[in-house]
Amino acid sequence: MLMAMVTMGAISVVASFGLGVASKKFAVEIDPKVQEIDSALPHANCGACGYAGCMGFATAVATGQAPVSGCPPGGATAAKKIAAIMGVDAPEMPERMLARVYCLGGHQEASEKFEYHGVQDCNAAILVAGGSKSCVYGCLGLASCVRACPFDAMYMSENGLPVVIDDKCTGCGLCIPPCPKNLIELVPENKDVHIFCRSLDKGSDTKKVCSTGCTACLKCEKVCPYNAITIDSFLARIDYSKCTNCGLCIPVCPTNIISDLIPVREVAYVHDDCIGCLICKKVCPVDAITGESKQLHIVDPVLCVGCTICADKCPPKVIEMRPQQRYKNELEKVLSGVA
Amino acid sequence: MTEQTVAEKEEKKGRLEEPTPKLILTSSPHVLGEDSIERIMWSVVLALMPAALAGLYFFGWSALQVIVVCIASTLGAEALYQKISGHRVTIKDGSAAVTGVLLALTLPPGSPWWLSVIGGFFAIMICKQLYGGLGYNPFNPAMMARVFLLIAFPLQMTRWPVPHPIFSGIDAKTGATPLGDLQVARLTGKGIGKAAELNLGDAFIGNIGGSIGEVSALALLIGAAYLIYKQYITWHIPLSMIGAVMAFSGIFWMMKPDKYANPLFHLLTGGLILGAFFMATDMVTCPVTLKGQLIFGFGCGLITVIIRMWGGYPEGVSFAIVLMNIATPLIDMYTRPVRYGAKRVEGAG
Amino acid sequence: MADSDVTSSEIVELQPVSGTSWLNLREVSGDFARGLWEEIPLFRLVLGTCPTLAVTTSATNGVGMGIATTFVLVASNIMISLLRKIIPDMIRIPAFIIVIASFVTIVDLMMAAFTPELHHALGIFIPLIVVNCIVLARAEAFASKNGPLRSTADGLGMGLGFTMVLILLGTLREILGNGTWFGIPALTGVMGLFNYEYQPMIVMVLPPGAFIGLGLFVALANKIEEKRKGKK
Amino acid sequence: MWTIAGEGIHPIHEKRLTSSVALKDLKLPGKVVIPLSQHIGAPCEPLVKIGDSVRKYQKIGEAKGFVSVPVHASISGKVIAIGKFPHPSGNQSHSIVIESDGKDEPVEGLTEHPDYLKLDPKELKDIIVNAGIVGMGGATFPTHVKLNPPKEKKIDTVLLNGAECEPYLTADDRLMVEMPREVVEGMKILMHIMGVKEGHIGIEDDKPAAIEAMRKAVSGTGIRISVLEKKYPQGAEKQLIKSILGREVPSGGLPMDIGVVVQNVGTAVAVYHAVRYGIPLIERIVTVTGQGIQRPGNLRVRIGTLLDHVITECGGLVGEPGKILFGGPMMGIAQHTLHVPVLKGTSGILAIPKEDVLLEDFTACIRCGRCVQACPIRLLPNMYSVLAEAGKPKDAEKYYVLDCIECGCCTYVCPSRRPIVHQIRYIKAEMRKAKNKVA
Amino acid sequence: MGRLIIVLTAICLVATIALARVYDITKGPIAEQERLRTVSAIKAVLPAFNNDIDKDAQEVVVGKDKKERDIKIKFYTGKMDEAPVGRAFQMIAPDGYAGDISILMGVTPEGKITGVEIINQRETPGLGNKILQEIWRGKFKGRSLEDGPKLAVKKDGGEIDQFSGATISPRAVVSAVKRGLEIYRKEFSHGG
Amino acid sequence: MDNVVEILLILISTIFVTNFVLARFLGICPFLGVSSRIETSIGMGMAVIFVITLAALSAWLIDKFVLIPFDLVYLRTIVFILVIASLVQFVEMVIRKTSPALYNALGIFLPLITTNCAVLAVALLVVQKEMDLFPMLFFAVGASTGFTVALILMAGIREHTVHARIPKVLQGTPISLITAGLMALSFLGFAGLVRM
Ligand SMILES: Cc1cc2nc3c(=O)[nH]c(=O)nc-3n(C[C@H](O)[C@H](O)[C@H](O)COP(=O)(O)O)c2cc1C
Ligand SMILES: Cc1cc2nc3c(=O)[nH]c(=O)nc-3n(C[C@H](O)[C@H](O)[C@H](O)COP(=O)(O)O)c2cc1C
Ligand SMILES: Cc1cc2nc3c(=O)[nH]c(=O)nc-3n(C[C@H](O)[C@H](O)[C@H](O)COP(=O)(O)O)c2cc1C
Ligand SMILES: Cc1cc2nc3c(=O)[nH]c(=O)nc-3n(C[C@H](O)[C@H](O)[C@H](O)CO)c2cc1C
Ligand code: SF4
Ligand code: SF4
Ligand code: SF4
Ligand code: SF4
Ligand code: FES
Repeated sequence: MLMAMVTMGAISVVASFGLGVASKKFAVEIDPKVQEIDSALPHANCGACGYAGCMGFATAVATGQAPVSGCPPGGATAAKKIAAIMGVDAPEMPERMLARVYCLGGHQEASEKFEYHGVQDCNAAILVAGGSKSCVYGCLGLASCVRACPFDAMYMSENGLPVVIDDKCTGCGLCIPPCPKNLIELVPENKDVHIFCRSLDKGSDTKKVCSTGCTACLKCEKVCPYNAITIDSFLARIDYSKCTNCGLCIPVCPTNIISDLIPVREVAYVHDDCIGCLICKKVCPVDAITGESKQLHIVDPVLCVGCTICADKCPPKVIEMRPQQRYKNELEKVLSGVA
Repeated sequence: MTEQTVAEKEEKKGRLEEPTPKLILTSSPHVLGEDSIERIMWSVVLALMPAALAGLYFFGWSALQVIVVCIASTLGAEALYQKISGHRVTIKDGSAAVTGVLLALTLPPGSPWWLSVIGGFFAIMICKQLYGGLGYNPFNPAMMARVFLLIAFPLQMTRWPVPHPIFSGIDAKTGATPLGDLQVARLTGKGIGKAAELNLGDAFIGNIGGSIGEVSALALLIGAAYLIYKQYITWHIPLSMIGAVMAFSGIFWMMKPDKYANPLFHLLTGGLILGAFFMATDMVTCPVTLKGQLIFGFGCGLITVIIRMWGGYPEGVSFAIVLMNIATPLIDMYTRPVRYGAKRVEGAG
Repeated sequence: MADSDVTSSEIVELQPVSGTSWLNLREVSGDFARGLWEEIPLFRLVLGTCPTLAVTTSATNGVGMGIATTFVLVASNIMISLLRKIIPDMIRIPAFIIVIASFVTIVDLMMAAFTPELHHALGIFIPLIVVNCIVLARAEAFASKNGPLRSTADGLGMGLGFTMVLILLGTLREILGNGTWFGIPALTGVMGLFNYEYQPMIVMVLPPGAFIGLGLFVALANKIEEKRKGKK
Repeated sequence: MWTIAGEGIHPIHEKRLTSSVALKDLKLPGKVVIPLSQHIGAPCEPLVKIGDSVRKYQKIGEAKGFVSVPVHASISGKVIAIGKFPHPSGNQSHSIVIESDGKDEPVEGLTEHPDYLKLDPKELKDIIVNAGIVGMGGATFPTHVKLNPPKEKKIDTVLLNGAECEPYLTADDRLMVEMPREVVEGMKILMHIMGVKEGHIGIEDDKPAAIEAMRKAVSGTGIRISVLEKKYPQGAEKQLIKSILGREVPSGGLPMDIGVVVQNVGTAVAVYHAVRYGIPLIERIVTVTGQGIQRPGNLRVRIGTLLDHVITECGGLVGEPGKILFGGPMMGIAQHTLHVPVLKGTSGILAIPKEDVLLEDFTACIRCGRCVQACPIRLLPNMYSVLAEAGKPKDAEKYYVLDCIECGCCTYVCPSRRPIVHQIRYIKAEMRKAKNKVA
Repeated sequence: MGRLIIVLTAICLVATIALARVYDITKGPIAEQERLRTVSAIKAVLPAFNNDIDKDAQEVVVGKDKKERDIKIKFYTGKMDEAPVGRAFQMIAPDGYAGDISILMGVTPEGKITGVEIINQRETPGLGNKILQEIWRGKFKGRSLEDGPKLAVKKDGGEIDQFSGATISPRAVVSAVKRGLEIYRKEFSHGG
Repeated sequence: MDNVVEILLILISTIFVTNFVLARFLGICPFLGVSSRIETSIGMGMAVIFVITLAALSAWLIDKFVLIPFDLVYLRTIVFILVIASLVQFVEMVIRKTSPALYNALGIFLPLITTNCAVLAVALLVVQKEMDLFPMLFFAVGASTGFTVALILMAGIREHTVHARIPKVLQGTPISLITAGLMALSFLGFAGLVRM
């Protein structure tokens, strides 16, 4: 017993002395923060932060080289946690961004100029005579973007177009560079109205190759009350900083390339305490409001496009926007080729 | 702008005059060779037929049962897996059939049906499909399955009927393979004596104990010649493997002829010829470069001799091949060809 | 992104170091349950592979090893949890190892004295529980941060999860490789009823059977988890 | 006999369709479309406006920069359009369209040089640039650039490439059979420019008539005829140099790094014509062939002639058209419209009927190693293919994918029908993209 | 640093004390278990005896190995009421299929086998390891050198069964038993 | 001559016949964890050879001169693990001080080794089998070389199979285990090569 204790005692003294020295040498090496930050990250190792993997980003944050909010997939949740670890205030998060694909020319709408055989990848297909789509600007439909998404946030519709699943998209932007036609952009989450075409061909040419291309007919530009749409090089584009999602441009487009992504649009509803000032009736761009002066005004829910102009302008603020099933997700229909 | 308009007009005219029919476009080259996987695989099946027939002749209908059940179970396993996992069923490409035939040819004649079934499923499911199917498996499925069966069911895998030509009407008796005899003699420590004597003629045409397909050197060589003629296999692996076996067994035989069997004995017994021409050459699991293939074959030969002379199993070809399969990626890595225009030293890395 | 989307690693991170009430049943049962599937050793955390593969030639051995490991896990978790405030950070690991090694030696001696057959069968893998990565990992990740009660639950859960896998693998290997289950001639018997002689697949009790069996089990667990996630 | 050891393949041959069909002039087209970019290097600037009248041989596009050559009108007539037109590369390219006046009037005052070997190399090179000569072996690299190596590179040998290893094509073969003297004179000019004594003409042994004719033509000149084994890609310059001289062009380097200049036999003839008669490059020999062509033949075609004109003049297409290629079957480019013009580098037009086009899905690489053994650069095509499929193109750099000459041997032999060359092009494109991003 | 050493040493010491206690407690049982194992094996090969088998054991040098070291065999004598019933001793069969096979055999003073146990073997499960089977081992009972050539596997003309596909293992055991009997006769032929 | 043969047999036996990983199930965790790239597996293998040999030697010495004389054999486990843990850290320190190059090559693997059960196993085995000094050393070298060989071969296969279309549920650990199983199956071919 005694001998046992002496032996063990001696060994442990030697060991702990050695370890003490050793761990002193170590102490500086590893910043525990790195580990903590790393575990607060989503571990997709997608590289959207610009660093090599999540660990790289963690190290960069710990050493102050990267901002705490630098992980797009982690979003606000991760940023909050990292801020706590770093002992800084939780940052203002930039708007959440989502990927949007600017082409609606699927198998049904766009024609092919030849029969392509070979590697099923957009970046390979483009090497054979620029891709088989007759529209030089159109989606090749071979899913390079879908494969690049590390979050499975995209899939190919049966019509041969990529669809972004908003709930899963983290705005990492990794689907953008693979697209040889530059059809994908990140757009703030709250922007719902988009013009889904990137063709710079003249209207007549576009029409020849695709039934749903922008023909630069100017109708949307004219209808937009906020001057958010401009047409340049035969293509209409939306200035998202001006767009209010009013959706007025949607019905006027003859080729159905303007679409909103709102499954349920709201329509105006006038409450009983309407003073009958006629202002709403005047401002409504689609003449959906009827009513006489000093009398309760009524909105025709079928005509109303939910642009909210009336509600904004109503002096006593008695117009409420209420949900109503309307476009039933036009886009889905278009994408899956039913429309 | 004006330029463009005129050009467009011109272009339009051209189009209207004579629209181009829809053509097919691919990247170059636009002609392809004749060989396809199907053609190669079914040729291998064909090339194995002489050996199978020889087995049938020497061991009777029980050999046929083994062959049929093996092929049925490899094809069945492949189809079943691909059905379940929702992949295209590719049993038509013949690779599973090759695996089936080869597995059968490495089993003892008269082995029970369930042995073939287990072997077939192990080969296809575990060794091939779990790795992603044809082309991705690191180990030779048929060979691995044989090794698996040998270790799982040693009793059934070491019961060797003596050859009894099919029309002779004699019932099957169990005997031993020449290598089995050799090992018994070796283990009992009394020198190899009679065990190393072999009637070369019998051994060449296949009138000896052994697996269904390994006994007839003649039949195997006919098939192998066909494959080499068709350029479906090259001489590198068979030659270096057989060469290594002959060389090493030769050296030891010359040193101690009473302890080690002669090289011809080693050549004609066991699965050396079957393994060297048909199994070590499985392109999926052997190195891609010719230099690598020489090394691979040499390694197979060396391990075969080591196991036969000193190991616990009478026969080493199966183990040698699967062991070298393990090393294939490393061999590939260190035998990369020196590319045109590279300085010689640089190419190795 | 929705807040509910927290990964399992975060759950561990976010455990409060000491709860407001010392007995929080939900918490404790959570700690216990986690080891049974969420973080079941060997399937989720591939740790402690060696003893698993080595001793599972029979279900009985699996139980024995499982119990021995569970005992060490629970005991060392408790001890370390109690000592966690005293032990300086720098010698944390060696101190843990000593604690673990002591319990292992105790188990070793006890088994030699009272269950000699099992002790013989498990052989060198009993002392090797010391380096079974699960034990140290739990000490490091859980016991050193939580109170004794929760550490006990954690140790018990992990230990049982580990034991479960050992029994599963032992069962597979024993039945296929020997035709028996816990020594009872299960398969042999059943096949005997139908007048078939069962041919044991000897390879299953040899090393290859262990590797392949565990590999297939882990794949199966992944599959189940995938299904479960899919449903959610 | 010379050969490339080990590597290379023996693809289908099919030269007998046209190998004994004598050269013929194609009927003048009603209009020509002359792209301003027919060579590697900067495109030219147009010198004419819409509505201008032009004559044959008239310079209509001026070279821009050193690696660039002018283009000339190949018929006389009126410029009716300048704008974007389909280009055989598959994209659109700036081109000048000339409508024929049917007279085929040449410009006057072409300078002739009966005593051309007395000229100064500098002068000769100027003639070559102004004649718009580019390599006619396919790569259309401006010839004068090759003839202007930096001073530190000592050139000791000129090789003429008469291998014509591509299946189906017989343009160079017929050229050597019918115009051996011009080839040799062109060669003499090239050797004179480079100041070298050693000259070889490499010809594959499947062209006995050409070998015979060339042997006769070179007698007494010191130029040697090197008979090469018929093997693809014997005519690729790296392989040609290796076969004839036993030298290897360093990886990433050029023939001039080992003292060699390689030119196609057609280029030599073009040089001779330019120097001796002052004629710029406005026509070339094209083999129009394939099972999909009614009357295969070897034709002298004006640059800019549209494909549908050529096909119509050859009796039109047989059966349902499948693929129509510019170039041979191994390296040629498939066309999607018949409104593309013949260029300076178009050595063949090949029509493959639909039923002959093999369109199987490719399957997994079975590691058979055939591609490895076939690759004339001794690369690992199977790796590129697998990496491209696995979506890891960048990993291919370690396997030296950039050395690949896209000869197509690997794809030809692959029993899994893997589109290896396409995958390699994809990898190279991805690598280029990555490099641009960094830069 | 001081605190490190103290804490670690303290933990070590506490652990040591605990272990020492456990060791003390288990020392007895462990030793007993060891002994029991030997005894039970011997019991299996000898007829009933009631003496202390450990005391009545003697070591005998039976030859030299290659390195000139003594080969010793320990003979345990079993006595029933002081009358010897037989001796048990261990033999090694070096020519097993997978290496040495250790066997324990019991022999009556007259040279008749009373039992054979396999202590250690690594023969192939399902083939060679059938030598573990009770029925097979039972065939040795009552045999002695007097049986002459009958004490061999059937294949070699004897009476002991072999197993199909595995002759090596039984042959090795039989020859070891035979050698054991020979040694036994040499050492104890004088009735001792 | 006999000694040479004996040493050779020990090496063959520990590397091929009873390979530590494939036949004895020791060191599986690092075998699965550090085998995805050939380069790292070589580094890890070298580190393991070094540490195991050193650890076996120290354990053997302590056992022979302390534990056995004082009848403290029951303390083996605890003493050995302490010694190994300190040894690894000590080695790490020394290497870092003396040879930065070596540290870069081996250093990152050293902490991984403490929890590698192969190290403790070798220490325990050499004392349990009561080996002499030289056989003990060769046993340690052989065992760790066996580990290294298995590790490098595994890394080769894994580098090769990363491009394979392995079903999703099998990717990672499961397929590695199955590969290890098939390797173990192949290694059984060496069985009986050394009959000890
Ligand atoms: C970018 C580039 C630069 C080249 N520079 C030279 C040069 O300076 N001198 C030369 O002799 N050839 C030069 N070449 C021509 C090549 O050596 C080769 O002849 C040409 O690419 C056509 O060969 P190919 O048809 O075998 O591809 C150059 C080619 C390329 C693509
Ligand atoms: C695969 C391959 C095959 C080629 N085959 C030929 C050929 O048969 N004849 C030929 O003149 N050039 C061939 N070339 C082009 C030559 O490499 C080289 O560019 C040409 O001979 C240089 O002459 P040029 O500049 O006058 O065209 C081939 C190139 C490649 C890459
Ligand atoms: C995998 C394998 C394991 C074997 N195991 C044993 C064994 O444990 N014992 C044995 O006697 N023979 C064993 N053998 C068989 C021997 O090699 C030899 O063939 C047999 O002992 C000859 O016996 P027989 O004359 O009864 O056929 C085994 C053979 C193989 C292939
Ligand atoms: C020459 C040749 C040899 C082959 N050898 C084998 C073999 O030994 N075992 C096998 O399972 N398949 C063999 N195959 C078939 C095929 O390659 C095999 O199914 C793949 O290994 C499965 O991925 C062979 C095929 C060829 C062409
Ligand atoms: S869809 Fe695009 S932006 Fe959204 S997660 Fe996927 S890759 Fe990132
Ligand atoms: S990468 Fe671009 S072209 Fe390809 S599918 Fe996606 S959006 Fe379409
Ligand atoms: S295309 Fe490239 S990789 Fe393929 S054979 Fe030719 S040079 Fe080699
Ligand atoms: S030829 Fe095709 S199948 Fe063969 S190795 Fe090359 S890519 Fe693979
Ligand atoms: S349990 Fe052996 S290394 Fe982890």
